[in-house]
Amino acid sequence: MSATPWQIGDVPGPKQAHILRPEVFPKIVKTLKRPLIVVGSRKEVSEDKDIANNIVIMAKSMNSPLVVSPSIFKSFMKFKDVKVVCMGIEDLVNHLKEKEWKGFDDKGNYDSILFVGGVYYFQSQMLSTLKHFAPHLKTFSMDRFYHPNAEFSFENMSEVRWVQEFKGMIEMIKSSSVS
Amino acid sequence: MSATPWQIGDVPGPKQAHILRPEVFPKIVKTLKRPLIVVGSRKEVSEDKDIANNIVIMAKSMNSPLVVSPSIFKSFMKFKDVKVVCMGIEDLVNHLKEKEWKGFDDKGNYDSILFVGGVYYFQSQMLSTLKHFAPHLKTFSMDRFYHPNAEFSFENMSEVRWVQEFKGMIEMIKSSSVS
Amino acid sequence: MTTKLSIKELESSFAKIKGLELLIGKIVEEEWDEIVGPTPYPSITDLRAWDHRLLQRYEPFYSPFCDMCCLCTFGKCDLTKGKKGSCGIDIRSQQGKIVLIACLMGAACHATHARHIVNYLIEKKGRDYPIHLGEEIELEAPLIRLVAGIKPKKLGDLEEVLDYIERQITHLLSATATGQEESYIDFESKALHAGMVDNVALEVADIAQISALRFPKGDPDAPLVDLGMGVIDKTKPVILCVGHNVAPGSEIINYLEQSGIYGSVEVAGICCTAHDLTRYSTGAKIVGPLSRQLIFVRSGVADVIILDQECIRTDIIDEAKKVGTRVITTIDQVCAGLPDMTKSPIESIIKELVSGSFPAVLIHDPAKAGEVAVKVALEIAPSRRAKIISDEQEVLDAVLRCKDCGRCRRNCPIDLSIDEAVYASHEKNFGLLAQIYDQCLLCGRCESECPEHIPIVSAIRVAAMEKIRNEKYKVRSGRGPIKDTEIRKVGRPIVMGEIPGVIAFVGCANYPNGNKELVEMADEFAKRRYIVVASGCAAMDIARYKDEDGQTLYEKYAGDFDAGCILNTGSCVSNAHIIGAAVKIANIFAKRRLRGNFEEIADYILNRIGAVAIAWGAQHQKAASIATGANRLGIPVILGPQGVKYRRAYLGRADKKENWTVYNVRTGKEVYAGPAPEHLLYVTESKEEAIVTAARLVMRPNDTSKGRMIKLSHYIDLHQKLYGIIPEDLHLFVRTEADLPLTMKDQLLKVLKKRGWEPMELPDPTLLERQIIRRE
Amino acid sequence: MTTKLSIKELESSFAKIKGLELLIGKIVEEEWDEIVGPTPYPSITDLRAWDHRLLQRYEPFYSPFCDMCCLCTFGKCDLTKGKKGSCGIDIRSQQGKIVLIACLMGAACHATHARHIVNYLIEKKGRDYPIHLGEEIELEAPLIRLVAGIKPKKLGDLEEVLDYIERQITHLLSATATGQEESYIDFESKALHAGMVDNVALEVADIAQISALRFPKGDPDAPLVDLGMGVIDKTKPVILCVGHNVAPGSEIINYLEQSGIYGSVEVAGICCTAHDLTRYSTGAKIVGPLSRQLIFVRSGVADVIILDQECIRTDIIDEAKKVGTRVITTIDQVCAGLPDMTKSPIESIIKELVSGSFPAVLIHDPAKAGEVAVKVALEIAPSRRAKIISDEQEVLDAVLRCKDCGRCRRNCPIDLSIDEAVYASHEKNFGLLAQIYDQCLLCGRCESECPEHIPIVSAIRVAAMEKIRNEKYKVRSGRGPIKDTEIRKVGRPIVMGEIPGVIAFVGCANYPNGNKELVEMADEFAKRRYIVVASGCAAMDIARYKDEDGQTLYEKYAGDFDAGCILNTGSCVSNAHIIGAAVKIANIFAKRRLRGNFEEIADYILNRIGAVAIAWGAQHQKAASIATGANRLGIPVILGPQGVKYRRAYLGRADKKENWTVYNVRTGKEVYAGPAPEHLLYVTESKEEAIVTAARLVMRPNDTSKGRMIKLSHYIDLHQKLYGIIPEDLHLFVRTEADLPLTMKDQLLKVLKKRGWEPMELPDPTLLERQIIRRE
Ligand code: SF4
Ligand code: SF4
Ligand code: SF4
Ligand code: SF4
Ligand code: SF4
Ligand code: SF4
Ligand code: SF4
Ligand code: SF4
Repeated sequence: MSATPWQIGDVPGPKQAHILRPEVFPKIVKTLKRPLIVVGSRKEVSEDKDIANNIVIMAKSMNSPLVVSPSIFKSFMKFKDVKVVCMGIEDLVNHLKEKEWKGFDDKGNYDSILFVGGVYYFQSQMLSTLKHFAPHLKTFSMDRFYHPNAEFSFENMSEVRWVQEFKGMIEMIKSSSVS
Repeated sequence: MSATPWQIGDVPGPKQAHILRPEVFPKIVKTLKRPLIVVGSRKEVSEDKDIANNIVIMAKSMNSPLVVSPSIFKSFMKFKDVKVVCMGIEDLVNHLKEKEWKGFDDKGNYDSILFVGGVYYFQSQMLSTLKHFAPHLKTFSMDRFYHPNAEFSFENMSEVRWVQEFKGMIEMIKSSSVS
Repeated sequence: MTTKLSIKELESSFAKIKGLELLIGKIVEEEWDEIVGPTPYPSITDLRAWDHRLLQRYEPFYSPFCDMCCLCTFGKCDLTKGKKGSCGIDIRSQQGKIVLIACLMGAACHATHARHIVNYLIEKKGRDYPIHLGEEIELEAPLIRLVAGIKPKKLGDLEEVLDYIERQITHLLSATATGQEESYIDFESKALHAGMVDNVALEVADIAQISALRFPKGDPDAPLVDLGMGVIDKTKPVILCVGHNVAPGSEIINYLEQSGIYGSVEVAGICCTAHDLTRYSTGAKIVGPLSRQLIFVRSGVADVIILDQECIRTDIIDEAKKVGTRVITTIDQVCAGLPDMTKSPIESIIKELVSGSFPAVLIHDPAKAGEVAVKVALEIAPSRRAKIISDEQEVLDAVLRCKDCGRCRRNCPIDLSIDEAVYASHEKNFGLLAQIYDQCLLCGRCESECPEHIPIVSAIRVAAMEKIRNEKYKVRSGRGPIKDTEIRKVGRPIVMGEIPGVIAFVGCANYPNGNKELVEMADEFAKRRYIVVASGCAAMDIARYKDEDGQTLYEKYAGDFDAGCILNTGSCVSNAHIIGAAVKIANIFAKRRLRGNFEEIADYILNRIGAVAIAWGAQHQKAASIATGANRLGIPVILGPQGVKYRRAYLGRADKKENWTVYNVRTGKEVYAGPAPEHLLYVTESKEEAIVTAARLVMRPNDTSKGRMIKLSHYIDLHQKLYGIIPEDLHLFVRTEADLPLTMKDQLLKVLKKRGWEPMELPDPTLLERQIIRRE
Repeated sequence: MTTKLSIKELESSFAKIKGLELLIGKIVEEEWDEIVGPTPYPSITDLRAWDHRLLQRYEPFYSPFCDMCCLCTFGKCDLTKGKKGSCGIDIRSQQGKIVLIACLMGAACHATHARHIVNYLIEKKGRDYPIHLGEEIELEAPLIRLVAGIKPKKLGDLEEVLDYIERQITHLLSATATGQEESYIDFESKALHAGMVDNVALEVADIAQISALRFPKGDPDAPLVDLGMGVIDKTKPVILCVGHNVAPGSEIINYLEQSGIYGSVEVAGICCTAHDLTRYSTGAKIVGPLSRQLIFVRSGVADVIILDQECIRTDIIDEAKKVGTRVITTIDQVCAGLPDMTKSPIESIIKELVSGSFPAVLIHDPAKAGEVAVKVALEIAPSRRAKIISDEQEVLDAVLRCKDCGRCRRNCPIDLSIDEAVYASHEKNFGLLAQIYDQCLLCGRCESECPEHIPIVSAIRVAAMEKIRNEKYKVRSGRGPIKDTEIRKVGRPIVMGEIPGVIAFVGCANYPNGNKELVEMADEFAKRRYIVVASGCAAMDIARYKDEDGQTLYEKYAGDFDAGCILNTGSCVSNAHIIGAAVKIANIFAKRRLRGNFEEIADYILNRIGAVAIAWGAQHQKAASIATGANRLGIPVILGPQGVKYRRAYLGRADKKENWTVYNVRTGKEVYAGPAPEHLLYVTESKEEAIVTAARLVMRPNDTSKGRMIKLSHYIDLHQKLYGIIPEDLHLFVRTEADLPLTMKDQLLKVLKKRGWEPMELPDPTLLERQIIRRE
């Protein structure tokens, strides 16, 4: 594991993501009032049913809607009990950066945006937009890549490790939301 | 102490200096074959006799010549038993980056360049030149500022702490060169 | 610029000037009787009001690529989260500045290219050589007429247009210096201006070369030519032209023809020069787009490489030297540190090149360079060819050094699992490497990072050798402009919306997943009888795939500008004709005046012409400037995911009703017309999103119900097919029930009802108050 | 560019053109009989051989400011330690590209400024208005003659020069796009070209305004005018002009004069506009250089600010709004998102501004802007003045919030201990803050970083209030060019080396330790009877210090171009005259032909004219382009430590004997001539190093023994005084014993002997083989 930008050249400047530890993440999750999970189009994510399932479980336990990049919406539309929105990510980010945006439920903007599964360089830039122009939001990268433009990001890790960590986190989140 | 570039914007890219610990430095020093100490023009350094003395002591115990930025040469010319060269730092760096340069003793280029006392932004750029164009050299920043463009740099620290550390290092170097 | 003097003034001063040498600008016959519109040769601010109108609806959206600014010696200034630089600038304006710089680099490329080619042709054919694009093209220069307000009749007329362009670029560039423009909106207005002059430069370059060289003149049946790494006959001497300026390449062909040996020497090209070589002569061959440079040069097949300008890998000469290929550079833009032999005798240049004492030289004279290239190729080919040894074994040995450290992947711009692929070849499994070949940009950055110095790109080449050998495709050579007759035919159905849209595939080859997705997109739209056009690298990459029948899309679809076509306009500068086609529709079909009448035409296109460009692999600054110019004219552009690194999009907000009003020309009323088109510049993450977005962005306020119905039926169908559902925003695009596709009407009405849909007016739309004919 | 037609051709085509409207370029009387040299209007590569010659001796030295490249969507590419980008480029060439971009931004500023001012003056005075710089100046345009090969007689003649410049800039800019130039040496050659056209643009701008406005025409006794933050009479309405283009400011003065109220309104300026306002009218006042913008605007003293172009803080409008100052922008380059009121009736503009419903507007018409500014200032001054409350208390409260976190210092471009200073003021100790005022750039970056949002710059202002009130200085207003008569007088002593050198203080105010060091340097050289000239911000900052007698250097030293002077040429564009003076010496004194004869003149200057520029606070891209242009002409430039952030120096290697040979014109022999001048562009870390380096760099191969003796005596003396020792490199500069200063001869001979010195030849030096007269 290391916390250098996954893509070597993706060094944006002095401000880089705080490292998010999988074991701490569930605690942080509990503090989020209006989270929103954003799932990008990376095929590994949508095509691996385990991963997709885990994301959905996490969304449910956090009571968060899921915005899903259009190309993978089909893999997510079947899930029930969770709001899944099909929306281009750039379009979404353009909405998110407006503090006064009403959200998908007309209850106002979200307070924390959790990204997963995006094409690395594309997601990095979306995080950059929010870093600069959405001071009202916290951003998290839950991918297996260190994303310097997020406010909090996991370190780089192998896919195997990441799937494992993810499961662990979900267990913790579920148990704590039960308790 | 922290190892972020002393000047906030001085983020050069993916490759940034390894952190040099004062307690480890003396051991490293022993491994250097042809060191060269370069003293920049920052007034705090030349005007504080303690610091100037310490630098000279270090040079002696390392058997290193001192290149001194012209404006402070007067403060250093009095020292004996150590070769002190008065030379513009940019001019020096232009010589250093040529692998085949003969050095001040005609015995060839140096193998490690230890910077101290430079004007921060100026020194940072000189270190950048060497980082890119002098793969044959190791560079060290011995200033109290983290210099990302060096190969090894101390972390940021207060002046008081720095002076202290410097003394400690000298003791260690001296004792080890005696032993 | 030239001074205007009446004949009277001239006569009276004639006495005075007798006996003196005169410097005369130009003499233009004023026989174009179209009334001059409000903005001939617009200054930086003449169209600012239009820009601000556009930018109010399509807000600039920034994704900073760097949080710092390093443009002056106050820097680096950290601009994170609201901090300002020492000059007072914030990140938003600084990003606007960076975008403007990119657009200016792009525009400067085209302006310079245009100047070079015009100078070359004037020298060859004379300043009075007529601009003539063929019988069915009277509207020869829609963009020049529109922007400059002149009607160019001779090559010489293009010079004042270039003067204007160069002035605008210089003035715009000055605004990027520290302490100049401060507002991001005005940086964007300036970027739009840069884009506009860029587009004009494209037109200057292409109409000059079409007129004066023997290019197809808007020919729908332009010949099919060979494309692919497998089409080069390696038994012959091979000359490779790389770049964008056809002058030296065409001189090679001239020399070969004159010497009667054309056919015994292969003339091939990479990038736009390749397009233009095949427009000049169907005997020339296209290796492929920029992404083929490194791998093809490494193959050692070329005996001589001629470089002109733009999109040339900066390490190509080094790579050429390694395989013994000789190089000639020919244009100021790429001097490459080489000895300038322009004035040396031909025989001595040849000697230096052949002997290898100077393996690369600079010759600033296309004809001379052409002759030298041929003679050198002929001379060295036999012996050199014998010497090239396969690097196969070397590569096979090298991959064994792979430690699976993963650094190569982390330096890959598109995050390919190249590490796994290389490591897999330890076990003699080259399948993964061969697979990567299809997605890879062949840019070599992985190689540069590898601590084991494994020549990864060469490994890919070896692994994919069989594929490469079989890369034999057909592309229709660049036809150039759209004919007036074609415009007349499709003008109405496009404006009414009955042809669902014009989709242009443009730009570079920086794809996220290889060129196949591009082919799929083009096929999808052509099949649905959109008008599909292509240019530049995209036009090549569309050809780099065959269907089950062994056909490329160019063989499968017709080349005329009509529903269900796939048409290659040509090199990057031919993008002028794609944009120009929209302008031509406004003029030829709708009879709108062009001359110096930019705003009205842009307003027309934005509201009425369902044209959208997809720059799937946009990489170069030129792509940024071309796209931005199209945007100013109201043509939306969709980028692939790498396009996010341009740092700026122009995004509409469909949810803000107030942003989508237009004036009804016939009543003066401001009416809601729906978010059509929703964005001007939008970055998509996937092919699916690009397709559906394009189908949405072709909608226009002016669509008739029949037209909207057709557009909607494709939109809904594609949305369902690719996303799995009926569009959530459907209600925004249905004005009346008549807009609804008949077969789904009931189903859709139910959906609409649930969403609280209400019918709305179909205005005769405009954003310009002055276009209102009557106020009620 | 214009076409050349003989009168015969014109006559024959005259019949044809009768009855038509004509567009005539220009009619130039060909009465300049100087033979045209080899390179009139040189293309990018025409002077490449000269560049390569220079760059071989003065190798580009790069200090990358960033290890990555982010110029296209392949990026960011990490270029550390030999890695290449996706386009194949390495860090060296990439840095060359970045340098070229900076030089082009600078050149574009000057070109655009020149075009604006020429257009403005042509509109006002007509195209035939003569270029005339006063009686003693026949050589009106040394750089234009040299580069363009024309002799401009009227304003209109300058237009074709600008066409040329704009073309070069565009063509050079295109070379910076991805995949164009690949060699760092050729990027530098292009940067030198950019610098050269920049310098020509300077000259165009300044000779136009000197001719057509009422500026001093090379007047050594140009009047002393007021400078400083303390000279503004706050009881009057105050109009502040910021920028570089004097057009709107001069129109303010015109309007005040016409209305008979000049004197009752203060017209003050910041940056070059200020210089030019005082050249236009001695009643105008100079607030100071760029570094005064933020602090002065915050003082709220100005009622109206007029912005034109260049070096304008991008947050100035926001700052102005906070204190109720109204703003008018006037030039395309700075639109600032403001409503364009150019076409609104004057009275309504005034109403909007006065009422504050639009506190800032854009007026693209200098005369209208001037009138509006005056009327608004008159109207709002009384009431506004009453309202401005001192922010003193607020500031005093704010500093108490300081937590001594140190972040401000770490965001300060020059690493000032601002944290300590702010924290110290907790104890009501404002001394440190007042002290920092003298070194501070007043750029506000510290403020931007402060987590406590302490308005640090305002705190500095409050702490230094007393100092600021007393800032009342005199500067000699910009005199413009050097007279031919002056050149005649000093030509010989300069070329022979008897006047030890010309030292020019130029460039911006980005000093490492405040302006005092600049003053000390200028004083040192003037005292030693060098010719000291100054321009731009440096010329202002030299005035911002008084000696014991209460005099500024301008009062202490004479203003004629002669030994021991201090002379202000004027605004940045007047740098043309400093560079032009060297060219004039070659022409007037040495009778070298100028016309299109660049190489010979550059060779002459490099080898014979001991001129050196010190750009102690160089910050802007313009400073980069000006310096690079000077370098191409053989004039070395010394930068202060911040100059390192330009990323490139041109350094010689004194220890490599083979680099320092010249041809002896009279024998054809190649002889060693010593490292003179040693560097072309050198960054110094300290004032001491800058002084001694300048004294070294004025040496030239052509120095007579007497001249070299004088130069050496200063060099040795300064070296001893500032470094404490006799120069180590002394032996490199002594050709024969006669070169040695008499008083130290014996001592020095001993030193020389120890160093193995041998006498050497004194050649008649040239680097150009073709200059050799006779071969032995
Ligand atoms: S803008 Fe680009 S060049 Fe400048 S610091 Fe950022 S990454 Fe580096
Ligand atoms: S241009 Fe402005 S933000 Fe950029 S480095 Fe200079 S002062 Fe900083
Ligand atoms: S050559 Fe292919 S695998 Fe290597 S970095 Fe470029 S795109 Fe990635
Ligand atoms: S960088 Fe080289 S060694 Fe590392 S995984 Fe890639 S190919 Fe293997
Ligand atoms: S220009 Fe070259 S080095 Fe720069 S980002 Fe593009 S590919 Fe990388
Ligand atoms: S205002 Fe002064 S102290 Fe503050 S950052 Fe700028 S130079 Fe440093
Ligand atoms: S940043 Fe603010 S709080 Fe911190 S030391 Fe500076 S002035 Fe004080
Ligand atoms: S000297 Fe520099 S800062 Fe001053 S006005 Fe000129 S360019 Fe601007």
